Amino acid sequence: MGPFLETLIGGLMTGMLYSLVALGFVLIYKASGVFNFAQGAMVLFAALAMARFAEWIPAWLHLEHKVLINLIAFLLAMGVMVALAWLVERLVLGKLVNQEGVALLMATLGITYFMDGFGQTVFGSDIYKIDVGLPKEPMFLFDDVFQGGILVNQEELSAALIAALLVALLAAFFQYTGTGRALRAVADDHQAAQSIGIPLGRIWVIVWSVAGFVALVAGIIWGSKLGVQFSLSQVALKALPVVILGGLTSVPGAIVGGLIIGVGEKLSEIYIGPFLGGGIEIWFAYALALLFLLVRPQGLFGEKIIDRV
Amino acid sequence: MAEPAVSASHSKPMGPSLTFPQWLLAHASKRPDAAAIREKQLGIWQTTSWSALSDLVLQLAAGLAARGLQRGDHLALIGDNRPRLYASMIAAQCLGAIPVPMYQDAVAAEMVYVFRDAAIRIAVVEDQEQTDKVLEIREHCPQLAAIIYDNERGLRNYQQSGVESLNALLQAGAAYEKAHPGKVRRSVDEGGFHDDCAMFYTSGTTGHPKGVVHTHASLILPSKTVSEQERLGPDDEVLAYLPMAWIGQNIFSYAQWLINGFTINMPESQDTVMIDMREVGPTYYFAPPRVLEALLTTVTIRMEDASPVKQKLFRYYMALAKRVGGRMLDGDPEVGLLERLQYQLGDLLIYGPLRNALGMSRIKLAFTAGEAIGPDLFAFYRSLGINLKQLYGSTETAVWVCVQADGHVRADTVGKPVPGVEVRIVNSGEILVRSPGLLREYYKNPQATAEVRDSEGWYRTGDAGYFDQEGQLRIIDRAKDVGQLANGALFAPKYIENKLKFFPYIKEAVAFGQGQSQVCCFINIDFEACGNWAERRNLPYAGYNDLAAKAEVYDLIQDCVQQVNADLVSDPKLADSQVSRFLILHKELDPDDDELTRTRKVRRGFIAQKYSVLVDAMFAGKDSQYVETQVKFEDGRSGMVSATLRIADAKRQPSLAKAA
Amino acid sequence: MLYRENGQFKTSYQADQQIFPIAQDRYAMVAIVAAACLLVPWIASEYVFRALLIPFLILSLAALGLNILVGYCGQISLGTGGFMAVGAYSAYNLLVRIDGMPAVLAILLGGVFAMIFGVLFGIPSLRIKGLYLAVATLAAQFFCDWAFLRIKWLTNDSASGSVSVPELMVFGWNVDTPIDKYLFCLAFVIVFALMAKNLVRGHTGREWMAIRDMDVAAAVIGIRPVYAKLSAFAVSSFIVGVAGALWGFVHLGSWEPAAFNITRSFDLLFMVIIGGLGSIMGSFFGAAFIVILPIVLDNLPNWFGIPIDTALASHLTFMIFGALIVFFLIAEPHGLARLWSIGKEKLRLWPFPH
Amino acid sequence: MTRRSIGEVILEVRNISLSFGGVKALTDISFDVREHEIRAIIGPNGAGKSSMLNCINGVYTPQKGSISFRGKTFDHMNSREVAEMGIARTFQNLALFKGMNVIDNIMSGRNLKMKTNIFQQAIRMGAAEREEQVHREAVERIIDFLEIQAWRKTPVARLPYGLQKRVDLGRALAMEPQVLLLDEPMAGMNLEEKQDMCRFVLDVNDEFGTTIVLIEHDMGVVMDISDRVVVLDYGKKIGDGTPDAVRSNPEVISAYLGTSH
Repeated sequence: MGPFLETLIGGLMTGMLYSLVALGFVLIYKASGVFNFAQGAMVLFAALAMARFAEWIPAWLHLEHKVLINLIAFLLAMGVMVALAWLVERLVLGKLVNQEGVALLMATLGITYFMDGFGQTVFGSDIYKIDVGLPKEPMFLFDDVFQGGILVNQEELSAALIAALLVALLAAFFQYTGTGRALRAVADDHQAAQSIGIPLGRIWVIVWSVAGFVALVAGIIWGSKLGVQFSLSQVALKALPVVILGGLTSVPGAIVGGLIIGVGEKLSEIYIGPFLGGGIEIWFAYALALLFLLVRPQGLFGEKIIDRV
Repeated sequence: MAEPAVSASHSKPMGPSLTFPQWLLAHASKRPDAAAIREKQLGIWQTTSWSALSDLVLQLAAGLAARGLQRGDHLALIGDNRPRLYASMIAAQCLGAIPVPMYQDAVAAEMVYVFRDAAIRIAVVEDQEQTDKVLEIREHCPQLAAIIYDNERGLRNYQQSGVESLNALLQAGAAYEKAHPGKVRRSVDEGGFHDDCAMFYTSGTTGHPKGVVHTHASLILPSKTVSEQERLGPDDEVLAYLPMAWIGQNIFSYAQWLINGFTINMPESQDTVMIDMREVGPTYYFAPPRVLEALLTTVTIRMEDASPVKQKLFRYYMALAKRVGGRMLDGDPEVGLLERLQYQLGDLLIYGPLRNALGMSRIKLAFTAGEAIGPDLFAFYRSLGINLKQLYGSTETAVWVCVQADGHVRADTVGKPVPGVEVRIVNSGEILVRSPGLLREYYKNPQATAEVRDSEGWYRTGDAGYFDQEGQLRIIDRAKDVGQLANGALFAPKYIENKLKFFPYIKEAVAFGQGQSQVCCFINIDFEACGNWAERRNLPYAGYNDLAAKAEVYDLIQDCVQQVNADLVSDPKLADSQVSRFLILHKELDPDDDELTRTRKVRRGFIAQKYSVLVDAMFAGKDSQYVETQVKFEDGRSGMVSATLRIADAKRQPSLAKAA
Repeated sequence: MLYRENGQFKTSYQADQQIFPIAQDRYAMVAIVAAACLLVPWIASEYVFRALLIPFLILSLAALGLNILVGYCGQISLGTGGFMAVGAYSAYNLLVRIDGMPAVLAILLGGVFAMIFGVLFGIPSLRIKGLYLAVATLAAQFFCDWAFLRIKWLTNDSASGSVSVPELMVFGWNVDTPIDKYLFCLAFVIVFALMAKNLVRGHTGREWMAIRDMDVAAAVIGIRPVYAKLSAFAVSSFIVGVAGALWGFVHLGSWEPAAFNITRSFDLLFMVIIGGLGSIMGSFFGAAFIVILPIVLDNLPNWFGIPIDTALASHLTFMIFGALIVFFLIAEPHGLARLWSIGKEKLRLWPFPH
Repeated sequence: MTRRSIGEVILEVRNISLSFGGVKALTDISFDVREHEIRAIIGPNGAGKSSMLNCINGVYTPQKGSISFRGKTFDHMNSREVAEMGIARTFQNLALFKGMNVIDNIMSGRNLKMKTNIFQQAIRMGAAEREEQVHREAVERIIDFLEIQAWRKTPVARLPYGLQKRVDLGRALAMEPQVLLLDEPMAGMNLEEKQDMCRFVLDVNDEFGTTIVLIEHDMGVVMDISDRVVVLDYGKKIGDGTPDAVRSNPEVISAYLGTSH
């Protein structure tokens, strides 16, 4: 019973992080119809920026105070992400308006390559640490319920909490703020949105910045867990099935999908993996999503697509 | 098949006296599989070999015979250039019947006269449109027994008697051949060289059109001579794109086709002619000046939105070509080696590609005729290395009267008489022709025939002209328009006007001088050309008559006039008719004011009396004259415009004749 | 400018529908192929063969395959590396497990296995479109990565899936010198390119393009999306599989799964985009481009005497690739091939503008 | 000119209802089409005309109702089968294959008639080559019929709208259909183009005896060329009969007065 619950909770927590990245996808897809393959690269880029700034700032400003350093670094990194969002809109999306999805997807592939290259050129390509002081030592839950209780990694727990908080925030932002509604309007119909005077360009900058923010947070969390390195950009690949599962256009979908995948891959790794030689979680997530697609092409919460003739 | 050109002595060229059908059979037996006709149809060039063609023709002939077509009957051909219409033409000739090709754009009403006059028995037409037209006039043409259509689209449900498809006719032909084996071939053999073989209607300026009757001999003999002289042969390619009813088409892509056995290529449709020309790349080509004009215009227009670099290249090399191209074509030894090399480079960069774009890469020989051609226009094609030459002729002479010889090509002459053709000029200036190619008669119109041909067989062309020093013929005008100055010197207003109109700045010109001591003329500036010219000199102007009155414009025009004078003086006959005074009219000559015909020919007489004040003023030597004229506006209202027009003098060149 | 088309009239549909209807193009193509077969072997150095020509040929083949799927049928695929891997490993297994298995046959069968695999993963494309499909193909990629790493049987129980092939014997001809290898690949490329061209200009090709351009209209005129898409997946992954086998057998000789990882997939996709979607010619342009660029970038600084460490060079390469992709998608979505054909048109119309 | 004689009912639509997620596009539509006739479906924009065709084509599946063709009855159609049965159509907002030239677009309409397998095509000798040529000729006949010879090798995307409409028609004709569904073939055309299109439609109907179902929202054009007219409005059938009958039908008049046609 214990191990199962542990895996379950572990899965839920990783799932939360997946949701976080997935959210990045969904945000951008909703607002600009772009399937942003670069989300992963953004995570890496943000994390790199954060990590390196945190290293450099003491040298620049002769600061000691850890929180302060992290805070400044965070703000700087955020600034970088906003600048990035602006550039992306200026140089890429703005010029690809009304192109079909696949072309845009490929464009984001290009962006991915560029950012991977650029990030590593500017910030270097070693492994860097991020330490924002998340509690490390493990803790036990429910030891009174049954003996041994359940081992929970506090770091993951707090990460998951942050993620959950962020997700909640964004969902609210989408539902209740004017900008949020504008974003949705844009997503539904570009022309219409423009015609009622919603400035496409600015909306996209905003949404990419938000996505950048999400990426930064995700980057920090993953980074402080695994260390900031190139493989971070693969996180996106893990988050893809989540989006598919949840439906490209649905915030709740991203959340639920994330949890499902998170739990699913952990459990599968434990209970199926051994029979298949292990290491299956990466494709298992996809297989899951794929099977699901065949039943429901538009995903859990996605809207149905009707071709008009 | 091309024998060495016969010497230019005026001896009748000898040759087997075959009729057209006999020529066809000859080719069919000699080169059965060679291509006779290619037609761009269903996307590819469908080829008809000579043997296939002769089979088709014989079967068609049988079919026509089955439909009662007799020796001496007339058969109308109406439609675009289509292989089976050509075949029908030969088929009719097989039976000794006389094909009468007609313009496909003629309206039914115009057709009635011809149908009645020629007592058409059978009409072979291209498609539904033509069929409908003929059906429309059928009741007026009792002799019309059958209407046969080539393209069946939309016609399946036509139930009228005597209307049938060409395919049906072919079946009838097969049946007829069974019933009377060899009959058609026999009638081909019976066909005589001097039998009538075709009739072309010329729209006379006055009264009804006249049917010009030609025999095999008259169409074949001169055409054969020219073919030999110009070394046409079985391997030549011709694009058959001009109306069948026009004599030229029948010479270039019928008579000479059957004589030389080359291939004629028929465009897919009117709006693909350019594309098809590009594909075929004819080696022997005819185009009237208006067509060449249109081509040049498209070239200039398309070059205008080319990149600056290209435009520079183009201008540079066209200038070079203008200098040396034509001369090199004439084999002028003066052209320097350096320039030749430059020209070669130009050929790689511009001329070659241009010829290719125009579909003229393979042209060995090209003719133009019909109207006076602008020297620049003419020079353009020759400078590209295209051997474009002029010729002179008419329906009545089966085209060939004069042809320019290689190396002796001018824009304003039409060359020397074709061997076998005699040309004489009577002192009225009119050109008389005696030739094996002359019409036999005007159909059912002996008196008209007598008017144009005298007892010795001289045919009056109605054109005025003379031989220049080289012995090349120059056409100056219709004879009836040619007058004399007070001193008896030749005065050819239209000739002068044409020369003036070749300048882009001059839209219309009217020359006066009949019985006067000097020549004066009205000028109509070309508003657009002069306007641009003025803008380039940032010369402000307010509308047409303001521009027309500008001193600068007067200078511009004066310059043109003086160039014309310089040109005129070069030949003694016209030296005296140089323009000494001119004025620029304050309004455009306009058909609505009856100053021009609907076809934009100046009505000299009318203008003379309408503007008599101005004419008198010019001859009276005044420097300016006030004039009031009535004009019609677009909305039909009429009003008066008045102006005081300046009359300018133009420098006359000292006449060489007098100097001598 | 170089074209002289007067007199090149077509009197039969066969002549009108040939691959190069314009004589000048025909001559040019013949010249190129002749040069590749006869001239290149004499002049190229061993390095050029190993580093440039052989990779170029094999990747062109792979790009060609991918182009059929993405460019002609409009079905995006991010799993190309996986399909190559399937081709390579199955060919390997056939070769080592069945003795007397001819190499060429093994390679072709490798293609067949890739084909089966491809069709399998193509099935989702019947239900799902565009972006979703992209993810589906990614699944294929990751599955392969995993399978050839973890399932020992597939790699003949070699450690971490790294395998190496014995010498390559083709009908008694031992393909080992660079020239041999080059010619061996060249043969494959020529044959497959020709067949691919025939397919795309035949009615199968039209069905693919119909599905790509307007699937509803295609269905209405009786084209079965199932058949069209799956046939595209089949042909595409067959060619890709063969390319994979060649990549392993001829170019690498010994390899591990990483040789066919997702980066390979992306590279191929880039080749197709840069080279030209929906163009056979483009596949070659793209391959040439992607093969040459890194080498240039590595050497360029040295040529200018600026030493530059390889890491930086590779990062730069990444950036430039990325930038180029975006640039092409914006400026010329049909890639180098379109530029090429525009240039050709200009030459044909010279001196007139396009 | 004698018109072809109108035959038996060939296509019949019974009580078709179609809705998208609650939005009713068609409610209980029934009408029949007789062989060789020109049958018009008219109605204001958004009256559900195109949806009707999409049901017949099997693009949409109606929730209720059935369609029968030559006696066979289906409760939903499969595009492939529909095509095989000889029902072709054109599209309102051009659905040409933009990546192909005119020939290939029309050629693709003959895919059902092309039998060579993929291997033969890859080698492209003998059968495959011959097949291509045979069908190319058929396509050329259509090009000739529609008078678009001058553009046969132009990519369709570069053609002016009016010509694209012709190519669309050409692609449908290439299927040698028994029934031809035309979805607003004259929409957005100038008068001259409309006249041409009318001529082509009549010629098709006359030359090949093809039955034609014609959608238009603009009454004028259709009335003079069609034999019988169905009028839809907001997904309901409000009129059916000869042009004259329909013209005088009060419901129809009001429907049209309501709209800007």
